[in-house]
Amino acid sequence: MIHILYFASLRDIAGKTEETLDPNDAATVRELADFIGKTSPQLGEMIHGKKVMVSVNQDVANLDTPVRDGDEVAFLPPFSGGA
Amino acid sequence: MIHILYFASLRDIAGKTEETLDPNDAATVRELADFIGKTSPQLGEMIHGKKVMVSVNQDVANLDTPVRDGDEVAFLPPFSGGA
Amino acid sequence: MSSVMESKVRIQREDFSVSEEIEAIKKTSRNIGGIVTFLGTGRELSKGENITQLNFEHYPKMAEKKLEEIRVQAIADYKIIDMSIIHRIGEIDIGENIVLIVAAGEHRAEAFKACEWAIAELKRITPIWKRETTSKGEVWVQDTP
Amino acid sequence: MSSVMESKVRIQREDFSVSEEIEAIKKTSRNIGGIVTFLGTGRELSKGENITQLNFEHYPKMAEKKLEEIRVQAIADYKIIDMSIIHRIGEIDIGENIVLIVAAGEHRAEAFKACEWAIAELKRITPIWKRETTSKGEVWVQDTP
Repeated sequence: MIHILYFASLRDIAGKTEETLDPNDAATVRELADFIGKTSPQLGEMIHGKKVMVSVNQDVANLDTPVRDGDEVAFLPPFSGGA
Repeated sequence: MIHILYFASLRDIAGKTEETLDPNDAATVRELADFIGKTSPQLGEMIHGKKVMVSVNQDVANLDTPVRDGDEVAFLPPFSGGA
Repeated sequence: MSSVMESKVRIQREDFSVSEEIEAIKKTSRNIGGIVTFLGTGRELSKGENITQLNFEHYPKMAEKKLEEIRVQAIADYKIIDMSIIHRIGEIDIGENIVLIVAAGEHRAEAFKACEWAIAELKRITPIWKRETTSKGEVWVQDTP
Repeated sequence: MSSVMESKVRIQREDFSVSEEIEAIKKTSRNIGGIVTFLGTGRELSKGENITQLNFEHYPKMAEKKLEEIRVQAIADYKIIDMSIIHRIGEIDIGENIVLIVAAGEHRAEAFKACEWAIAELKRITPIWKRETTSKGEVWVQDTP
């Protein structure tokens, strides 16, 4: 399974903290965004429109980055750490 | 009396920490330097050559600054505070 | 000193002691002459709103990895002796410590540069998010100056 | 906290606590968001010589006056909220604290600038002198980088 994480404001938009996806349903981050867009059109648009950052296994990724069974994909809104 | 202070390396050169001078013997820092030069030619030269800073009553002064009874005149080698 | 103190980059709920972090970094070398620290604290005012509380969240593992990247690059690029970076998460009140960067160098110039670069880089690349609570409710901060 | 802690510029023989000085300055305002500190410490190496001890001397009254001038000008010129400056005198061992400047601002940019300016200005105008003890003897330092 592909493990998907939502942080901060994206968690409020997605209405969940995490979910899992069958790796047969998405081979890239782009396809994964299509899948997410089915249940949350707003989130799908934000990912496609590059309003959020994506990481795969804690490394910064892009829409073309492949996703595989066991991967951890996270959607990251603009950072605001550091006081 | 005029109160004269020597700090750091100047104390080693003058061979003393402080001394007093009759105000009738010097009306300016320049004349005070002449007086000091009689007992310590090296120190007199350093003051005239502006190798050391002079203060009168804790304010930065110069060779023309007048000195009066009750004044505190200090000779200050280059500063080296601040680690 | 607890074992937690031994790590030079940390994300933690509990407060930290600036003095203890400085003493820890001093142990790296007897040739440290200048230590510059940046301490970020909770401000009451943000864009005209009165803040009553802050809440920080991070992406575990990735955030720590980014802090360590910043530390390593700061040491290499600015020729400093060592750096430590600590960021708190969870609920933080006004006036409380949020983030600390300690940059230790032989001289002060490189320590100032490294410290200022590190906090800017932290804000840029580290997956940490701030939520502000005001009288109007709670909001995730999407941009910081 | 002792009454000595209440003064924002001090020259003293005893060590200071960075954490305590930061907590003292935090009390100035609930709007402090960035605190930059510079801590100068005793380095072992100076121009290739191994230092065994440092000794600082100051011109009482004039030195304190200069530190207060620096503090007031830093607050005015850099629009920071507050600053404290502490310098130790007497015998100081390698690794020990010598000087601390704390610059507290609403944001970090002005605090960095004020802190860096203040330590440079301290070295330039404050009547404090350093004597280094090496295997070759004791020498008053006449120039510092």
